[in-house]
This record gives sequence, structure tokens and C-alpha cells, in this order.
Amino acid sequence: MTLKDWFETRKEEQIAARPVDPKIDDYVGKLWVKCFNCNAQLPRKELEHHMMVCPECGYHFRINARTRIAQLFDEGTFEEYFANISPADPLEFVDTEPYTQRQQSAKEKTNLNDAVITGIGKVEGEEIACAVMDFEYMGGSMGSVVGEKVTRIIEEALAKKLPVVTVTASGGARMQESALSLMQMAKTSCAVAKLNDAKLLYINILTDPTYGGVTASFGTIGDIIIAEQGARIGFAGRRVIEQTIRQKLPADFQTAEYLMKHGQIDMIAKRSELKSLLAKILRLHKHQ
Amino acid sequence: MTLKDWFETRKEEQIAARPVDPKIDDYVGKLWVKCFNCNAQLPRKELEHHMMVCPECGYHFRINARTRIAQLFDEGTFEEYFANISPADPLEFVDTEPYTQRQQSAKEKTNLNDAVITGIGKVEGEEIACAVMDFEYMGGSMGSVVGEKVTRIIEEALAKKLPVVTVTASGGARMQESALSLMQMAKTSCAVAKLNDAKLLYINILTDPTYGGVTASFGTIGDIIIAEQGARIGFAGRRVIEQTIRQKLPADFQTAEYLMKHGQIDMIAKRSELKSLLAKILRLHKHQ
Amino acid sequence: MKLDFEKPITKIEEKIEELRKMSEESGMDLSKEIENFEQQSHEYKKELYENLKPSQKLQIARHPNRPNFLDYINLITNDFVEMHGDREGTDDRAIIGGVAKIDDKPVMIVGTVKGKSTKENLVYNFGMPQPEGYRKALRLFEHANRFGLPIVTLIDTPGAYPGIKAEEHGQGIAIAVNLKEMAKLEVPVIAIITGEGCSGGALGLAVANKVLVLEHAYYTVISPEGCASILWRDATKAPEAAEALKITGPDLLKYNIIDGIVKEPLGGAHYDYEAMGEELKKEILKAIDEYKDMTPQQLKDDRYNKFRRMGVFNA
Amino acid sequence: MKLDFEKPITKIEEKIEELRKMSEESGMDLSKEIENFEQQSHEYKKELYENLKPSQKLQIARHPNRPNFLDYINLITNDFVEMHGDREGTDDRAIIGGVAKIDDKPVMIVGTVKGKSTKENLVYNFGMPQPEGYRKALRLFEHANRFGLPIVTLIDTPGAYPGIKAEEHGQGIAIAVNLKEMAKLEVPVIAIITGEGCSGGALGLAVANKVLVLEHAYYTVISPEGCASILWRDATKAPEAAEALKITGPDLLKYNIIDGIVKEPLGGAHYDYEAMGEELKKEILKAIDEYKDMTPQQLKDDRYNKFRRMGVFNA
Ligand SMILES: [Zn+2]
Ligand SMILES: [Zn+2]
Repeated sequence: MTLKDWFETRKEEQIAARPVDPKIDDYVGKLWVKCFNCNAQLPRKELEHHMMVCPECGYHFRINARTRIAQLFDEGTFEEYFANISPADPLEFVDTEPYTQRQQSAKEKTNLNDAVITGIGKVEGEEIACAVMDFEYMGGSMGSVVGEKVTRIIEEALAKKLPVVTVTASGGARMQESALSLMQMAKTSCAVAKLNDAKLLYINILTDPTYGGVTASFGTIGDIIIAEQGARIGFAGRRVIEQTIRQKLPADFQTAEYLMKHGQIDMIAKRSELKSLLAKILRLHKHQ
Repeated sequence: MTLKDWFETRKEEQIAARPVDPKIDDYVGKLWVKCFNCNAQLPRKELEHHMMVCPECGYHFRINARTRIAQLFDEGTFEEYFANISPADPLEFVDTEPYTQRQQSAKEKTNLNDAVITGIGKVEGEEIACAVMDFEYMGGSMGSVVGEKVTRIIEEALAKKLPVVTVTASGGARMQESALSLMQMAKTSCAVAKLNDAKLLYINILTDPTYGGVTASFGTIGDIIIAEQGARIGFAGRRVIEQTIRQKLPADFQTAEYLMKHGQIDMIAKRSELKSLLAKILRLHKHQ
Repeated sequence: MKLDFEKPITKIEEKIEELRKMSEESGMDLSKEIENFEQQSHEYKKELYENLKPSQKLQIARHPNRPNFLDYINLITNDFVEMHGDREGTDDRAIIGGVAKIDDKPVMIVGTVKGKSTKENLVYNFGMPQPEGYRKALRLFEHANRFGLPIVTLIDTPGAYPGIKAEEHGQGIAIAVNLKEMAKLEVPVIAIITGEGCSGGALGLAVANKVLVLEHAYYTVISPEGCASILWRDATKAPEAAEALKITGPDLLKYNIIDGIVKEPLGGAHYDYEAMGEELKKEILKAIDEYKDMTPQQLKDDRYNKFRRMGVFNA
Repeated sequence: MKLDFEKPITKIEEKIEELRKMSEESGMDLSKEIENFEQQSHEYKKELYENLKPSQKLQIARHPNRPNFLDYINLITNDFVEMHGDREGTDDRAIIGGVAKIDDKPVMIVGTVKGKSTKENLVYNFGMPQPEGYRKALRLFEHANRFGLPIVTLIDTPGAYPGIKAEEHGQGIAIAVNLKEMAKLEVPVIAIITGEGCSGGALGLAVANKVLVLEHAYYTVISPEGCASILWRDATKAPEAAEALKITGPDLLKYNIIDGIVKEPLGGAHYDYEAMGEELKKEILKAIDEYKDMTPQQLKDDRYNKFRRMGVFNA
């Protein structure tokens, strides 16, 4: 075994060893945080200073929508839109718990009405319309509210002739809204079609994790697709695929690197580079 | 080895055993013709009656452009266009023989000015503009004349709002015209772009063999692509590929069936079905 | 193959058969009794099939004898010319399409195909498309768009295939691109869920001006089994999930997900292919006719507005 | 690495070096003699490089130190943002592209990449694209078209890759589609053959409003080696084929295949990257500027008419 082989194997083991769903609230409020990847004990302040990226190994912790917005936008420029839209329970859905109760818990945990924040703001002075998803609200699942807010912010961008940027983090569909959830895929994608016709730039930033209905709709039809380093991105989840094909998946399956190798994304960016990269791309498309 | 396996192996052996370049003039003028595939001795009259398809095994003999036109068009409806365009020798090209001499021999052999006949005629009453290549004229290679005539017939179709059908048989580029030959790929493809804009139906019929510059230009950008049964179609030739990758190719490599399996053509048709299939497709696109 | 809940019918039918035999053998005239039983049987069936639970409809929707796309091609079209392949390396057999006439109307017809035997299902991959299938479909949609052919899609799929190659080749992107590009089509698009209409895999062919479902078909964001194993953490709770997900025609109509329900023959499409074909053909022609005077822009607007309205929330 | 025909120069340069050493060691003033020799050397070089045979230019065009696409990205652009992949499963490294600025002008720049070592060539496949590379290029062209970015392509390829997968995935169709779709672009397209411009593999990125070749680059329908082995049935006749095929700048200009020749530093681009970059950048900016006032339709017509005129025949 050459050193390179050994290194590759180690790397894949490390990737495979990562907890599949590291929750944001695992570390919220703690003074010291243990890195999921290298196990380093990190002072919370320092981690925050590094945009929630481990200074030891570069592991990107999941962050919520508010933190993301603070990182991406020029201070004080982000104006939230459609914040008042909140979920209903049209199907009166009850599984082991009523949908309304899940909504309530999610709202308490995140202080959000649903899994996306939409608004308009500036990135290094460049004005954009933006939708940022929050994985902590019911796994970033897309129901009627996410679909409606994404569609509205796109329509707002069409009216104001602004580029649109999405930052996704989603486990997929909001099952509690069944076909209504499914239809949000069509609704948002039809809105993106209008951006194409209007020749307005549409950029997707995929963060960990982006799966299912979001991957198969507005999340991946950008003119430019950027994946944040460390993100896992896919249509079907690992477990579903393993059950279907009855074999183990490669350790790097569905990582950003894997997607790049397979031609599905334009580029991978570290969290620390994301803002300047986004601004650079916006400026390169601004001359018209 | 199961019977099925044995059969498949035999079939592949047979396909592989076929002479790579069965020439049309091998049988011209003979009263009895030996089938290249099953070795049956066939009366020439009977073979012609069967559209030059072996009644024993279905092997499709190569046919020239005039025969093809007689088979495809309603009797007496085909009017030839641009017949007077003939090749020049801009590069004063001489290899083992001067280009002009090769032109002369090809003309004597085929009674054609170059490797394509263009014109307008009717297929089961449906009027189309058409370019039919002739492999016997310098291996159906595309030089300035082929490019010009194909482009002109497309421009004629644009003016008359007619669908366009090509029947290709070509070894590739006319090397004796070097870059001028290469540019015919661009010229003809740009003309096809205009057919797209005008929403005029463009159909490619690929016959044995269609390779190189024709495969990589006007020959394969049809709205519908039909391969004649038994045709070999490719970009690079078998020998070039074998030399590059240094391994044997599968026996069915670049057959019509292989291309269909790999999603490159819409359908395969027997010679006997070609005319009615073409007419059916034309009628299905005629309602507007 | 009879389904569980059809057993009472089987019993009645056996009884009728017995009576017939007795009548024949004995020479007794039992025609009145037989007629009576047959009348009862018919009424029983009507009531039974009109009041099926979602989990029971599911069984009909998945019935192995249910007509598949190729059956419908035979039943409702003529002059079908299949257009194979994505032009890029693959001819996914889980999605088949081509040009054809329905009565005298040329259309582009595209659908997912389920096999009726294990062997067939290996060819058609159980009706689960790969990304290349969606790309082939899009090629055909764009062909139809160029030549002004109305598009008809027939959907019967347990979903897009979850596999390694499918992920590598962009299953998500392929579906997403279809949703977006179908929004731009300037011809009428009619989608019919004929059996299973499961998740994005179904929607990838269903961004239509008119969406119909067959009487015993279903349309859902996730299979009831998948939903049960995630939300209930117990796959045996699939019947409850089927109920909760509101996946059948009347519920879908109520939430404005679909535009109509196509009646099936008594007991389901597999009891009478001809009748099913006739009914489906009638509904498709009616739908196409509805859009015949719309301009390209009106067709796009109609489609946009339809999906734009979907969703229920508080604001 | 010096080429065969450069040996006389090497000899002169050795002699000059010897003189220098002698001068140093002996304390004699030989500056006049040295200057004289240097002058001679320069004149010799000028004459040599201006009168190269096609087969000699070929050697320069293929020189392993010749600047490649990535060098030109560094030399002539800033803010380059690479856009990877075909969105369908593959990121062909033989064709690379992205948005960048040349001076202050945003452009889409796309090119074939040759490696400079065996290791690099395994990555870039010796600059021979797969069909997926052409599809990636087309995606970038269409992106540029949507956002009004002029397109610059830099071409240096021995041709599209002749392999099994390439054939299976439609190498011919991929190139053909690019030719057709490039015809529809509504932005200026500038193509520069920087080294080898071989066959359809080069043309697949070169349906441009303006086509330039570097002084020692070549553009041909087939490699001289390939041509020799087919027409002469003898690959060693490549120099004759190179001559007969008329593949260098002046001949290409004469037959209206190209619109101009970009001067290279004395001896070839590999002798002075900076100077080559400056010259190329100047020519690209000049070309873009030429088209800046054309409407989309004018740009398409310009491109159509340019290729429409190509060909020589009797009528
Ligand atoms: Zn760490
Ligand atoms: Zn035979």
C-alpha cells in the first residue's frame, strides 16, 4: 500500500465515520464544541470566529439560516420578505405526532415560521434576491410555505430585475403536506423558468445536506451551482439506495467532491470564500 | 454454453466476418451474386426485386444514390437540383495519384459529378427536399461540392418550406480538400440551424457506412434519425480506435443495433419499410 | 389474480357458477335465481369498488395485470412511431415515447413503462427511470414543441430509480430540468396518472396544463411504505400512511392537485382493457380540444397559473 | 528541448558562450566579436523561423513546452471562475471553461487542455475531448449567450478522442450538435487555434465569427500522419502530407479558412510566454471590439455568411 493509497483510505474512513446527521443544536449554547471530524475540542467563540469551520481540520459545521445570512450579506443590508407566511395543516396530518405540533416545536427551536428565509440584500455591494433554507426547521423540508416564499422572492426579483441566489439545506419533501408538497417542486421550477426567460442570473449554493425534492427542483437548476465544501447532496438518500441495490456505497458517495467529479456542480467553495466568490460571479455577469 | 449463448456468439462471428468494405461494383453486371453474409448464390434479378436485400438472410447490400432515389421516391417525381456543380482542385493535391485523376475515375465509375445527389420529390405524395450520398464516388467523402449541394438544397427547402431528408453513406472527409473539406461540416450544420429556426422537419437516414465528418455534422443532427438495418455508423473508424486503445472491439460495435442501444438513433428500419416509414413520419408532422 | 378484498365477490361468483351447473345437470330452470344473484353481485361490486380504502386502491393501481403504457399505445393510438434514446449514450426503457395519432390528431405520447413479468421488469426497470430517461423525455417534448404537437404523458411509476449510476448522472438535476423546461413548452400538455404516481419521478413528466388521474390510480409525494417507515418508523403502518397522505382522486381534486378523474371499468382497468382505452381516449381528446385555440403564451400562462396556485398556508 | 532544425542555432549559441568564457578567462575584450555573432544568430533565427516547412511548424505546434490553455488563462485573464461539468455525470478535463475578465471585459473562455507531463496528460487525455466535453462546452456557450458574454475559445487538440465510450456516447453527434448550436449564438464568438487544430474535434469549438491561428499553429481536416497512412499507405510520408494539406497560417488565409494570424515570439510561443500572452490578449480584445455594435441577428448572419462562403468548386 503506497502512502497515497493509505491516505485515500484514511480519508474515506474519516468521511464515512462522520455522523450522518450532526445536529446544529448539539453544540448550541455550549462553551466548548467537539469537532465531528477530527474530535478537536474547540472554544465556541473561536469556532464562530472561523464561521463555524473547524480551524484544525476544515470541517464545516452546519449553520442555520440567520447565521448564513449574517455571513453572506453586507452588514445591515438584508431586508427580510414574506416573513409572515406560516404553515397550515390542510391534510390534518397525524403520524406519531400531529403536524401542527411538529410545526410548533420547530418554531420554538428555530424562531422561524418555516424552513426558509427570503429577502433582498447586498453582497459586496451587489444587490440580490435570496432564499436561505434552515435545516433545523423540520429537516429543511419543503412544504407549501417554502414553495410559496421561494416563488414569491423569484417573482420579486423578476419585478426588480435582480439576480437570485438560493442557499439550500433540506432533507426533501414535507411529507405531512403530501402532494401539496410535491407540487412546490413544480411551482418553484416554473418560477425559475421565468428567470431564464428574463435572462436574470440564478445561482444555487448547495450546503449540507441537500436532498430529495429540493435537489430535484429549484435547488439545482441554477445557471451556476456552487457546493459548499463538505456538503452531501443527492436525490435519493444513502439508506434508500443501499436497500434498493443491496450493496454498500462508496464512502465519498454524494459528497461535493463526488458531484464535481460527476459533472453536476460548477464549483466547490470553502465557507470562508463563499461571499467573495459569489460577489465575483455577480460582477462578471453585470456588464450588460 | 446455452443454445442462446451459442447463437449470439455465432451471430457476432458472422457480423465480424463480414468484409468491412463490400464494394457495390463487386456485383455490378454479374448475373449471379454471392451474399456477403450467408454466402447464398442469388440471381441478380431476384436480388434487385428485393431492393438489394438478401432474401435468404436479410443482408442489406450497399446501393448507390440513383438506386436509393428510385426506391424512395414516387415514380417520376424526383427532380434533381444543382447537378452541374462539380469539384475543383484548389490545393492541387497529389498523393499517390493526383486528385483530379481520382475525380475523373470516380466520375467514370459512377456517372456522377461528386458524392451526392440533391433534389426535390415526393414520397407517398409528401413533398420533400433531399440529399442522397453515393459511397461509390470516392467513398462518399465530403468535399466542397457535397457541402455546397447539401447547403443549397437546405436553402431551397427553407424558401419552399419543405421538410428535408438526408440519406448518408460516407467514409468521412475529402482529405484532398483539407480544411476546405472540414469547413463543409460547419457550413452544412449552420444551414441545419436555419431549418430548426424555421421549424422545418429534418430527417437523417443513415446507411452503411456513415462515418467521420458526415457523422459529426449534418448527418446526425436531424429531428429524427433513422438507421437502415445493417448500417455501420461511427465517428472514428474501427482501426483508428483499435490502434488508440490497443484492444479488440466488440463485434457489434458501431452497428445500427449498437447505436440504438446507446440512444443515438431514433429507430432502425429495413430497406423494404423505409419508404412507408418515412411517409408516415412526414404525415405525423404535417398537421400544422 | 384476485385481490384480498375481492374474495366476497369470488364467493358469490362461485355460487352462481354452482347454480348454473346444477341447473344444467338437473335440467331445472334456475335462471331467475341466477339472475337475482348476478344482480346482487353487480350491486355488491359497485358498492365495494366505490368505497375502497386508499390502501385497497393502491392494490388495484399496482395490479400486475393493469394495462401498461404499451397497452395504451395499442388501445388509443395508431401510427405510433417510437423515438428512441437521449442521443447521448442511453435508451432508457423505463420511459418510452414517440409520435402517433389519437383518432386523426398527431400527438407526442410519452410514458413510463412497467413490465408484466419479471423478465419484462428487468427490461423496463419496474417503471423506474434513470436520469437518461428524463432527458429522452425532454428531447421528445422539445421535438413536439418545435412541431406543434400536443404532448400526452401517461405516468405509472413507483418513482425515479434510486441507484448509484442514477445519482452519478444527476437524477435530481434531470427531473428539475424537466420541471423547468416543461414550464416553457408552447403546446398543450396533458398528463394522466394511470397507476402509481410517485414523487418527483412522476412529476418529472407531469408539469401539464391538465392533470388527470385514473379512478384507482394514486399520486403522492412518497410511497405510503416509505412514509410509514420514516414518520411511523414502521413500514407495516403503510395503510395508515396511505390514508393520511390523501393520495386518491377525490382528495387530490379537493386540494386542486389534479383537474379530473377518469372512470375505470368496474373493478379496475385490468377487467376491461377495451373499455378503459375508450374512456381514456375520450378524455384525452376532450382535453386537447380544450386548448386548441390558445396561443403559445396563453398555454404557458395557463400552466404557470395552475401550479402557482398550489399550496395551502397562512399569510 | 531543442528541435532538430534548431541545431544550427544551438551551435552558434555554443560558440558565443565559448567566446564569452575565453574573454573572461583571458581578460581579452571580445565584445565586438560577440556582438557580431549575436547579430548573426538573430538574423539566422529570423530567416529560419520565417521559412519553416509545414512539418517543422508542426513540431513547434506540438512542442511540449508550448503554453497550454491554463497558461493562457493566467497570462491573459483575471477573475477566472471555472465552470465544471456537463450536469449529466461527467466533468471532461480535456475541455475547460469558465467566466473571466480580459482587461475589464467579462467573457466566457473555453479551451482544450494538453498536459505538459505524462501525469498531466492522463488528466487532460492529451487534449482529446470526449463527447461530454463538447456538451460541457455547449452548456457554457449557452450560458454566455443568455448573459451576453462574448465567447473566446482556445483550441489545441490532436482531435476528439477515438475510443469505445466516446463512440457509445455519441462523439459524432456531440460535435455536430455544437456546430449547429454555435450557429445560433447571439454573442460574438472568437476562436483561436493556439497549437494543433485537428479535424472535427477542433471545429467543434470553432464555429466563430472570427477564427485566428497562431503563427506556428496548424488547422487541418486530418493529422498529416493519418492522411499519409491513408492516402500514401505509409505513415512516414507525413511531411509530404503536411505539405500537401496546406495546414499553416498563410495557406489557410489564402483559402479563406481563417481571418488572421497571431504573431508568435521568435522561435515560437514557448520562448516567451509573456510576449505571447500580450499579443494574444491584444488580438482578442481587438476582435471583440469589432463586434461590439452588432445586433444578435447581425452576429448570426455574420457567422453564417462566413462559413457559407467556404468551399471551392465549379458551377
Ligand atoms: Zn476538526
Ligand atoms: Zn444472405
